[in-house]
Order: sequence, then C-alpha cells, then structure tokens
Amino acid sequence: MMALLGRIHPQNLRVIALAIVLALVIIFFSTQIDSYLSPRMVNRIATSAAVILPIAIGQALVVMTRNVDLSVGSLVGIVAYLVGDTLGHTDLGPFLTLLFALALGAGCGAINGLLVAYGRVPSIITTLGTLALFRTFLVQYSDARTITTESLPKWIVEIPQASLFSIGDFEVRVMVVVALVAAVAFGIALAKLRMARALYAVGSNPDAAVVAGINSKRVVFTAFTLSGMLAGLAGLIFLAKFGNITVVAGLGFELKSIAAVVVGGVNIFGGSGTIIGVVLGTVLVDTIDNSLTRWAIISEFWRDALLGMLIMAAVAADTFMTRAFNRLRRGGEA
Amino acid sequence: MSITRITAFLKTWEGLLAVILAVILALNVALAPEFLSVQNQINLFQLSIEKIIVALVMTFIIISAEIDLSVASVMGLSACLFGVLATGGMPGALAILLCLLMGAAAGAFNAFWIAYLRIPSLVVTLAMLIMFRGLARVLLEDRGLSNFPEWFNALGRDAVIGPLPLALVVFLIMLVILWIVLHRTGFGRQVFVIGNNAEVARYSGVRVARIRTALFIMSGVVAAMAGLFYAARLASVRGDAATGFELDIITMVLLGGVSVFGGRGSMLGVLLSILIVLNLRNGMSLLNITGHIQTGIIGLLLIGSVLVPNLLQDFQARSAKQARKA
Amino acid sequence: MTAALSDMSFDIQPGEVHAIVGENGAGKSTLIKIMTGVHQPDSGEVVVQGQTVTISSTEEAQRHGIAAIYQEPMVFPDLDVAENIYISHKGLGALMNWRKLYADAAGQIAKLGVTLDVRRAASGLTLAEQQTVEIARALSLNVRVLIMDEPTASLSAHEVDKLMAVVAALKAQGVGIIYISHRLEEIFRVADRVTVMRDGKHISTRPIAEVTQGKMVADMVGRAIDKFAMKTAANDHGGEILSVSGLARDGVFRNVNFNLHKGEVLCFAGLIGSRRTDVGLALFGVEPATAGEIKIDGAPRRIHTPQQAMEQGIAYVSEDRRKLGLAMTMPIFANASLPSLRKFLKAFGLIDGDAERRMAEGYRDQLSIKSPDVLIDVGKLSGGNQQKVMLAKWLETRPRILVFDEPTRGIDVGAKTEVHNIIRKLAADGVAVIVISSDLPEVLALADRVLVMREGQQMGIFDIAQASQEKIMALATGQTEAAS
Amino acid sequence: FADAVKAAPGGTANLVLLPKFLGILPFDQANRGAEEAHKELGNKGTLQYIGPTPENSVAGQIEMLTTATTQKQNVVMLSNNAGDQIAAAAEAAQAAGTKVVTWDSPIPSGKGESVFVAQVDFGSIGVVLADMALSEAGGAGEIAILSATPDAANQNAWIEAMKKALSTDAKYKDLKLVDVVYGDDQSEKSYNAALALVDKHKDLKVIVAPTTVGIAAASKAMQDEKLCDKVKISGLGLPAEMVSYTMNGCAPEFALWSFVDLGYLTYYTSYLLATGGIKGEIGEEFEAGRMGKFKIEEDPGRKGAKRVLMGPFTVYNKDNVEAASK
Ligand SMILES: Nc1ncnc2c1ncn2[C@@H]1O[C@H](COP(=O)(O)OP(=O)(O)OP(=O)(O)O)[C@@H](O)[C@H]1O
Ligand SMILES: Nc1ncnc2c1ncn2[C@@H]1O[C@H](COP(=O)(O)OP(=O)(O)OP(=O)(O)O)[C@@H](O)[C@H]1O
Ligand SMILES: [Mg+2]
Ligand SMILES: [Mg+2]
Repeated sequence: MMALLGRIHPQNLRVIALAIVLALVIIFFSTQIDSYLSPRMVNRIATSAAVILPIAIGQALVVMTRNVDLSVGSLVGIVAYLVGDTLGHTDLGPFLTLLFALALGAGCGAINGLLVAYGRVPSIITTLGTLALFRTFLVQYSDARTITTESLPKWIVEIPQASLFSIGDFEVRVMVVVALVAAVAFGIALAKLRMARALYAVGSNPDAAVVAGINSKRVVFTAFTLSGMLAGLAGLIFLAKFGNITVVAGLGFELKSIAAVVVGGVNIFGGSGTIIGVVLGTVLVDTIDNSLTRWAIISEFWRDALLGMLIMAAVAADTFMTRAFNRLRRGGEA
Repeated sequence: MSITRITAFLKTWEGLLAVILAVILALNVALAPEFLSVQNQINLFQLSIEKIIVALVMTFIIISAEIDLSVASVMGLSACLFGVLATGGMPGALAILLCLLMGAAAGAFNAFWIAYLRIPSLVVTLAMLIMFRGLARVLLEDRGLSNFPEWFNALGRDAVIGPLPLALVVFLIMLVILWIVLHRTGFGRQVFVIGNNAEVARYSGVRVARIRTALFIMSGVVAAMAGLFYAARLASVRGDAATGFELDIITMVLLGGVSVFGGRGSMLGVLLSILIVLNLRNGMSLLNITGHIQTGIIGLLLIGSVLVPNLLQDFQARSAKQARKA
Repeated sequence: MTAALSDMSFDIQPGEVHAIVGENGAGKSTLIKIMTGVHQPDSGEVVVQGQTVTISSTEEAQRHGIAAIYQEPMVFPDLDVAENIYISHKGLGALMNWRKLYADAAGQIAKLGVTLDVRRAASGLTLAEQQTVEIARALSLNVRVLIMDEPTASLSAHEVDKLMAVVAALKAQGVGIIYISHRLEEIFRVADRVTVMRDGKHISTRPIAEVTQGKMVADMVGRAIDKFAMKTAANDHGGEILSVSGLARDGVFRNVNFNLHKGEVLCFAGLIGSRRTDVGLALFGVEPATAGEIKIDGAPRRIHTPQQAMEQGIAYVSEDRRKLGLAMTMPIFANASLPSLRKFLKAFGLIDGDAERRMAEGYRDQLSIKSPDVLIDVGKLSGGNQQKVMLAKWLETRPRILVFDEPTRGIDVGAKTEVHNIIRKLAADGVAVIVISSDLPEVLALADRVLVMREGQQMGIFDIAQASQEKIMALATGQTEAAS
Repeated sequence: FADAVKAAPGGTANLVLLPKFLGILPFDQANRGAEEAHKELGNKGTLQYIGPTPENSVAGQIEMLTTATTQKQNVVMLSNNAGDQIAAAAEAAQAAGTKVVTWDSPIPSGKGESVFVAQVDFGSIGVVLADMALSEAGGAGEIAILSATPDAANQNAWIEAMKKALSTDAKYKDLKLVDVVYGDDQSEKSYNAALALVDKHKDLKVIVAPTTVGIAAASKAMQDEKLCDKVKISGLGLPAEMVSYTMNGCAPEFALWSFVDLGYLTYYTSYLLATGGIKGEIGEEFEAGRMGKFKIEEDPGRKGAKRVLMGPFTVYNKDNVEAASK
C-alpha cells in the first residue's frame, strides 16, 4: 500500500480520494433511490454535467494561474444568444457554428486576458466588472428579444437527443462526447504539453516565473482566452440544449464552475490541479444535485441545505483522505 | 495640509477614490435636483444599509487573506429565523438574541473548517452559501412572513437620532470602532500580518487560528444583525431575503483598495468606495438609468479605476525613458 | 528618492570568474536584476560580444546566454524538482518527455554532489535544497555568462566544495561567471578579478592577486575592519537554564540531548538537511517534538505552540526570512514589534505608535540598518538589512533563550562582525544562545560548545577547546562514528 | 357600465413602469402597451420604463420604488417580485403621494397598493390549469407542478387556486397532484427538475408549469429524452416559444394572456388615478381606450385588496398557436 502510494504523484492522490468520495455518494444514493444504478441515471447526470464541464475546465485553467474568472456565466449567455441569433438568419452548419461559438468565446475571454495580464487589473476585479459588462452588452443588444427553438435550424435543436452510439439502454450522447472530448484534450495537453507546465509555474510562484524566463503575461492571457473559448463551447451546448435563450442565460454559472473546480481539487491559490479532478468534481456536484432531486424522502425545501452540507462533507472527506495518503506516503519514504 | 501632502494623497488609491467621489457628487448635484434632499441622503444609505454594514467586517476578512461568501445567506437565514420565531409568538428581544447567536454559530462553523482544518475559506464559505440559504428555505418554504411586532418594524423605519434611522447609526458607530480597531490596535495589526504572511505571524507567536476564528464569528454575528435590519426595514421576510448581496459587498471592499491577496487595505478606502457606489447608484436611479446599464457602469468604474492609473503609469515610464534617450 | 545603482560599469571575459563584493544594500543584487532583465535600467547599456543589447525580460537575457542564480531562491513549490530545473529551457520540443526529464535532472543534481529525489515536490525542500535546485537550473542552461548571487549563503562546507568544483569546470568551458558572496574566503578561492561596490557605485576592479582581504574590506566599507577572532576557550557561564533529553520527532530527528547555561553559546553544526532546523522548530513549538523532554529552569515544560515557547522566554530567528521571518509588504517598525506587540499596547488594545517607532529607530541605529526611516516596507531593503530587521524583532522580546538559525545568512562582513558582537554581548548579559550555522568559521568564532548533527542524529557535542574544522566536518559527513 | 369614466387626454401624469426585471419579452410587451396608451392619451407627463437586473430584482425594485417616490412620480406601475418585502416602501410611497398600481404580480398583503390590474382571475386560472391537465392526462393520472421560485407570489396564488379546484370539483377526482417543484425561472434548473419529476414518479402523466421559462424548458427536456408520448406538458407559455412543442405534441395545450394589453390597461388605470379621473375605490368604472370598460372590485384572493380584472386569456393548441407565434 505504502509503496504504491509512494509512486503516485500527490496530485493524483487527490483524484483517488475524490473518486472514493464519488463512489461513496453513489453507493449511498443507490440504497435510497429506486433503479438508481441505471443507464438512464448515468445519462441524466452526464447530459446535465455536459453544460458545466467545459466551463469548469476553463475555470480550472484560470485558477491554476492564481486567477479567477467570474465572467463565465455572462460569456455563456452572450455566446448562446449571439450564436442563436446568427443561426436565426443564416444556417452556418455545425462546423462553422462551432468555430463561431469558440471564436466568440475566445474573443471575450481575450478581453479579460488583456485586462488582467497586460492592464495589471486583478482578475477578480476584472471579471467582476466584465461579468456585469458582458451581460449589459447582451441586454442592450438583444432588446428583450428571445431566441426561440422555432428560429433555429433543426440540427442544433436535435443535438441533445443525438447519440453517437448506444449499448442497450446506455446511450452515448453527442453533447456528452463533445464535453468529454474537450476534457480529454485539455487533460492530455496539461499533462503532456511543455507549454502547459508554464500554467502551473505561473500559479505556483508568479515572481519565480518572471525570473525563470516564463512569459507570465502571455500565459495568463492564454488561460483567460481558453476559458472564454470553453465558455463559448458551453454556450453552444446551452443553446442546443435549451433552445429558448433569453438574456438571463448562464446566470450564476460562475459560482457553479468554481464549486466544481474546488471540489475537483484544483488549488484555489494556483499551481496545482488536474483535469480529471475537475471532471470528477463536476460529476460529483452534479450527482449530488441530481440525486437529491430524486430522493423521495426529502422535501423540495431541504434540497439546498443538504446540497451545501454534502458539498462541504465531500470537500472535507477528500481533503482529509488526501492528507492521510500523503502522510502514509511520507511515512513510507522515511 | 500642505500642497505636497495633498498631491501625495491624490496619488494614493484613497486619493483617486476621493477624486472619483467628488466627480460623482458634483454630477449628482448638477443633474439630479432631488439629490441633496435629506430624505434622499438617508435613503441612499438606508437602501443598502445591510450591505455596507457587512462590508466593514468583510474588509477585515479580506485583509486577512480570506473571504466569506456566506454572509448574504447568513443574513437571509437570520431574517427568516427571526420571522419564524417572532410570528411564532416568541418575545422579540429573545428572538433577536437567538438570531445573533445563530450568526455566531454560523461563523464559528465556518471558522472550524477554515482556521483549524485549513480548508480554503473560498471553498468552505461557498458550500455554506448554499447551505445557509437552504436552511432559510427550510424555515420558510414558500411562505413570506410579516406582522412582526410594531416596535421592531419601527426600528427599521423610524429615525432615532435626528433624521438617522437605527441601522445607519449602528453603521456609523461600527465604522468608527472598526476603523480604530483595524488601524490602531494590536488586533488590527495582527490581522494585517496574517494577511501578509500567516506563517510569519505564526512564527512570531500570533495566535493565527484564534484570530481567524474571531473574524469569522464577527462576520457571522454582524451578518445576522444585518439580516435583522433587513427584516425590520422591509417589515417582512422571504426565503430569498438578501440573495446575491455577497458580490455587491465584495465589490465595494475591493474597489476600496483592499487587496484580494490580503495584507493591504484601509477603512478610509472602503468608506470612500461605499460612498462612491451608493452615490453613483443613487444618482443614476434619479436619472432613470437602471438595470444592466447601471451595473455595467459600476463594472466599468471597477475596471477603469485600476486600469487607467496603470496605463498612465506605463505611459509616464515610457515617455520618461524616451526623453532620457533623446 | 535616491538611486539604488548609479554609474556602474564592469566587464566579464570568457572563462573568468569575476567577483563582486560590497556591503549589504550596495546594489549588487540590483545590478544582477538589471543584467537579467528583471528590472529596467534608467540609463546605460549592456554589451554582449560587442553588440549593444536591450534586455527587457529574463527570457531575453537567456537568449543572450545570460542566466542567474538569485539571492532569494525562486522555486515553484507545486512543481517537482526536475521540472523546476528545466522550466526555463527552450527548444526541448512541444511534448514533455518525463522519463528523460527525470534522468537529466538527476544527472544535474548529481553533478552538485547532493542527494535529492528529483520527483519530490519543491514545496517540501529546505532553503539549502532550494538553492541547490536553483544552481542546477542555471547550470543546465548552457550559458555564456552565469551570475551567482550568494549561491553559498545557506550551503555548508561540503556543498560549497562541490560548487567550487562545478565553477572550475564551467570556467574551463569558457563560461564567464559573476560571483557574489559575502564569504570572502570563497572569493579568494575562485575569483580572477574582484569588483567592489559601495552605495550603488563602482569603487574598484582589481585582479585577485593584487588584493588582500583587508584592502577589499576597506574598499567595501570605507574603513578597516578586524578579522573576526577565533574562540579558543569557553566563556564562564551561569546556571543551567535549558535541558533537553531524548528529544525526537517521528521520522525527522531522534534522541537529541544537550543542556544549555545562561550566558552560553551552543552551536549546531552539520550538513544541509541534517535536521538542525527541525530541532530548533521543536524547541520553539512550531513543529512540536513527539518524544523526549524539555526542561527549563529544571522543570519539564510542554512546548507545543510558539506562544508557549515565548512564554518561557524562548525566541527563534528563522533561517527563511522571506517565508517565515518577515512580512515583506509591511514597514520595518511593524515587523520589529510583532512578537512583542503586547509591550506596545495601551488601554483598549491601542498601539502606542510613538513608542513602537522609537523602538524600531533604536534598532536601526544599533544594528545600522540601512534605511532612511522605519516606515519603509522591509521588502524594499536589501537582503542583509532584512536579516537585521529580523534580529531586531526577536531581540525586542528580550529572550532568555535565543535560537538563531543561520543568523548571518547573506550578511556582509562588517555586519557579520556586528551580529557576532551582538550575540556575544547577549551571552555576556546572561542570555543562553543556540546558533544553527552552516558557516564553520562562524561556529568556531562563536561557540562555547558545538553540537554536530547528521541525518537527524546527534553525532556529538563537545567543548570549543576540543573543536576543529576537521573534526566537525568528519562528524557531519559521517566519516567518524558518533562519539556520544 | 353606464357611468364609466372616460380618460381626459392631454393631462399631466408622470408614470413609471417597473417590471420584475429588464431584458425579457413579456415585460417589454407590457411596455409597448403602455407606450401605446401614453401616445393615445397625449400625456404631457413622462413614462419611464425602468427596472432592476434579474440577480438584483428584489432589492432593485425596492430601491427604484423609493427613488420614484423621491422624484415625486405620480404613479409607479409595479410587477412585484419582492412579495410583502416591498410593502413598507409602497406605503412610504403612498404617504408621499406616489401611487402604486400593481400588475402581473400584486403585493400579497395589499399594503401600499392602490389597485392591482389582474391579467386574469387568479381563481379561474387555477381551474384552467386543472382543466388542461385533466384533458392532457386523459381524465385520470398523476400530475406535478413545475413552478418558478418558491417566492413567486403570482405562481403561488395560481398553484393554490389549482389545488383548491382539484380538491373541490369532483371531475378532477382521478387526478393526483404528486409533487410541486421549482426551477427558479432558469432554463437549466427547470430542465433538470422536469426530468427529475419523471424519474421520481413513474406514472406521471402531466407536468403543469405556470411559468414561461419552466414550460419551455420542460417541453424541451421531454422532447430531448423522447418522453413526449408518456408525459405531457401544459401551463402558461409564450406562443413564440412553444409553437414547435405544441405542433409535435409535447405540449398540446397551454394558456396565456396578452402582456401588451396588460400594459395598456395598467397605463389607463394609472393615468386615471393620477389625473383624478378615478379615486381607486371599489365600484368605480372606467373606460380603457380600445379595450373597453372595466370596474374596480374587491380582489377575491386577497382580503381588503382591490383589483381591475383584465381577462380573458387564450388557450393555445395546434389550431391557433402558429398564428399567434408570428
Ligand atoms: N524592491 C525594491 N524597491 C525599492 N528599493 C529597493 C528594492 N530592492 C532593493 N532596494 C534598495 O536598493 C539598494 C540595493 O539593494 P540590493 O539588494 O541590490 O543590495 P545588495 O548589494 O544585493 O545587498 P545584500 O548584500 O544585502 O544582498 C538598497 O538600498 C535597497 O534598499
Ligand atoms: N524531506 C523533507 N520533506 C519535507 N520537509 C523537509 C524535509 N527535509 C527538511 N524539511 C523541512 O525543512 C526545514 C529545515 O530542515 P532541516 O532541519 O533538515 O535542515 P537543517 O539541518 O537546518 O539544514 P539546513 O537548514 O542547512 O538545510 C524544516 O522545516 C523541515 O521540516
Ligand atoms: Mg543582494
Ligand atoms: Mg536549517
């Protein structure tokens, strides 16, 4: 056991702890909710996590550099609305639409990045500001019009039902695949790309990054741009999933994504975290949420109280488990 | 004050805020005829009184390099608890006491995880934001409660000193006391050091966990008190009372020049920032600028107040260099 | 505002070691930071191989073949050792090759004669280990000009020897080396030329053969200074104040036994990582011991927090002033009064600002801290002056037992003498002093008794009369078995 | 209606239309109706359309009502989102001479409110919701409600009315209301809540969503999960947003009224109150331009409160939804 732990990177210890917590949550609810361990439940959680996952990944990239992006919710709203609006006039087709959404998100993210990295405005101030500004732009632009399912091309409205393939009842939805592809791509990039290491370095010790010859500004700028781009992806998924888009789309996603990221073990002070952790964090929060809504014995009004408690319990459990693992590991070393 | 000291002040963050405030006040006076009326001046504070009371304590928390996202939920929970107790027939004074105790307990609960188990405060208080709000919901479900004792509603409405209502008096007293505590006492000094570098504080014999605990309990109690003011002012509560106030509160503190990374900030800055936000909002409302435009302008101000001096500085540095080269 | 650096010129040839010396705050580190693009000069130029270049970032400096080891180690706590070493490398390909990374890093570390697991996260490294990582990082860059700003400040004799060998090898390869150190004996070992700086100005540049230590010091401070005396016999001292028996912390150190008298100076010697610091932390209650007994004035005491230690009159001056010693963005006076804040409180917990300021100014004058006033943030002082502020802060607690962990790290010769005098004076006043030091001359100059540690174990404790540099090194490196 | 008051054009009345928040269609439509009436009456005063942001709705509404009072506006037309929490501000407004006319969503206690312009009779909307559920369920089965927030006063009133209808009229005896859940008027939450209802209640036949956001999200959820054959959606929705779901059978029937008309009628009522045409007393009758004659009566749902009933509403189905969505 100790020898095994010794070989695992501390970051991965966190992931293991998280997986154990997730398993415990699932086991608990499977005793409470009928036919809980079913393909349908997996689909439910997967499709609901698919919206927040790209945002959480982007948020994680930003948090790793010791920053935070509070504007993601507004970004989702802008992209969902503007893409929907455009598709209302001209059907760009899936590929161009995706590009458009990503570019739009990335463009807005780049504004954040410019302000934070080159304008030296602290990220929390910048994104508190753009959280309001992006939404303001959307409200002014939209003039209270709603994007309706009716105005959208059929293919986009039907994305949520589309499955890539299915094994029995178990459908693998396109939307989920898209979110997972983003997760896998960024997971691999963070682990394998040399450039990605700079992300950790900047968050780990910004002063040292400067003297180590890392272009911190570019790194931070890139993180915000990518976060915007991923929020753009989420905006597209949001559009496809809900069809009717008003100016309130994506409201409150900033805190949700931060919750997923911190539950997923990304250090809020930068420097460490993994994408697999973020995926597990997102799924964990979503599993708790979706399970509570299906738990017969608790009333509608107890849900949020329990959600808060369970998130706290999950964070505490995996923090302590990680600490215990680390102690065992060091004990094994000595 | 000599000219040099004035120019030195204007170059500080507080100086910048003072200039911004002066501009806003001038615009308000010039454009909105109702602005200077006593009633409007009272309303201006009274409408955000709960937020600005809590902002004073949030200043301490952020200077100590922590954050408390749960304040608005504690406010809501306190207001709802009072509603349930008071309409359930409990004597008002006892209900108030219980609400304050609940606030202390909520703060202590936060502090337990943060100060003793070292889980980041952002994580803990984000979970507690959800949980305390949920508990408020459990208490009131889909009901709204009013019919509080008349003396209680009067506390939220009637003037107690001159034209000032109780909450505003409490705010002013707290401002003075907390100003002194932050900048003139050993406790305040220790808060700054902890925010600067908690390890240095620990190695210097500062009881870091204890001070953190004190701060979060203070935050809980004051948030609970603010919740009571909220209930009194509106003479009514609902499960969603004070929802979302935390971001406004944090915005005010950050605009006040308090560093999110802790260790830096001043009460003067926070006071100026409070005055800026309140006057700006009030002025815009009087000019019928509302909704997203209003929040957008505050967002612009937030970014601009940091960005513009930075750009000027860069520009100065660059032109100075060019001048020397030439 | 006065300039930190003005009108400073010097040059460096391939294969040359050019030493720069000067008092604390002379502007050495500032010079380095300008050369490597961390700060921008207001005027002047850098010429590389006949070409005038502007260096606006460290990255650019690296492109011109200039790299530096900074005075304060700059490591990434979340990355492992290997990554820390290779983080600045360009052109290694877009993808990480972890296997190669670890192998190469291990090679670099081995060159320095240190054992260090390259997969360990840097967050657990001691200051000395961090310095090692910094050195390995700079060496791996294949530079033409390597700048070393006090690379040996927290190394002990053994590691210094290894580093000297590396410097010699680089020299042979034609690398130009700028070497900054306050340990003058090192300068004479490695340098070809010496430049002296004072108050941000160039004073002299001479070939090493033409200088003597006395001349160098005179240039640095503008007056002559005595070489510090070796101690030959222990002081007379008073009654026993501290007695430690069987002290241990699981997996860190074990079975430490010693006693300490009023007015006595006990030095802890050993290699880096020998866990001397951990014994100090246990005495101060930061990382409490898990076994053994600490008796003060003959009575057993429980010391589990720094407050408990301070109540017993114990003070601990940390070796890591940046992370554990000083609040960098707070003024001198606030740092100085921190542990003894209670002394400066009036009614209602209000701080007596005047008394506080007077105290700080007193120390500024007494310790000659180079700073116009005490309202300046300590982060703006040079390394050596920061060290002095840290001393002030603990002296003000009027301790009975004072633990100094590397008290003269990064302090110039003049100041070092001053600190030694302070330590001697404290001892003469009856304070019991423990000095943890990697600087053997310092140990021999201060100690009444010496305790040698190796890998968490006490190797021996003996009187200064029986001590010698060779004997201590033999115990510290394990060439002699434990004596006690 | 013989002696119905006719509004005298060309009067001076400063009016403020204050929706729950800015930026969404129904409120904008109401504003269009108000502007139509404003032009028609040649009001020499002003009509302001102001409102808070959705995140800040409660506090924002209270603030804007207070500011309007300071500005001495004649009437504030309020779609109340703050429940009784706004009552204190409304009473203060009345005391200072600013009348408060509510529309769309009233002040539950009726305190501080001159009159409520009700889009429909709150009792009869309960019956209509029950009727639609009955027909979609095919006469018998389990139904559930997906509402907005637990605090939405109008939704709560309708749910109450629906429950009352279900329990009193024998024709609904085979309908079983099994759950009431909330989607907080957010697409995402409503979507998930609808699916959770289906999972939780295996035999669920109809989800009644008396909210435009909820009904669209629930319909989309059923469509995406191919559940439209099993579970039908009904409630209150906008034809433009619902047309595809009605045509494909996911939401065969839903109802709504005209927000343009509601804004128009509210304007007339307010104008008459401000210009003294009516006093706002029970029994008064007046003519509201193109919409004809109306009467102030006691609000059957709220003791002591007064209302003007607009009615009727339209039930949309395959036959008329396409035309209405244009
Ligand atoms: N960040 C800073 N801001 C302002 N002044 C600074 C800053 N850092 C250093 N200085 C000042 O610049 C001068 C030169 O400092 P520098 O660190 O270069 O000295 P040094 O020769 O390296 O000294 P030491 O031997 O103590 O490291 C000092 O007077 C110091 O107070
Ligand atoms: N392997 C390790 N893992 C984690 N922390 C360590 C390790 N080794 C040392 N440390 C920490 O570093 C600090 C100093 O350690 P240590 O006592 O080993 O050094 P030392 O003997 O004083 O030598 P030097 O200070 O010269 O490096 C202590 O706080 C200790 O806990
Ligand atoms: Mg230096
Ligand atoms: Mg040490």
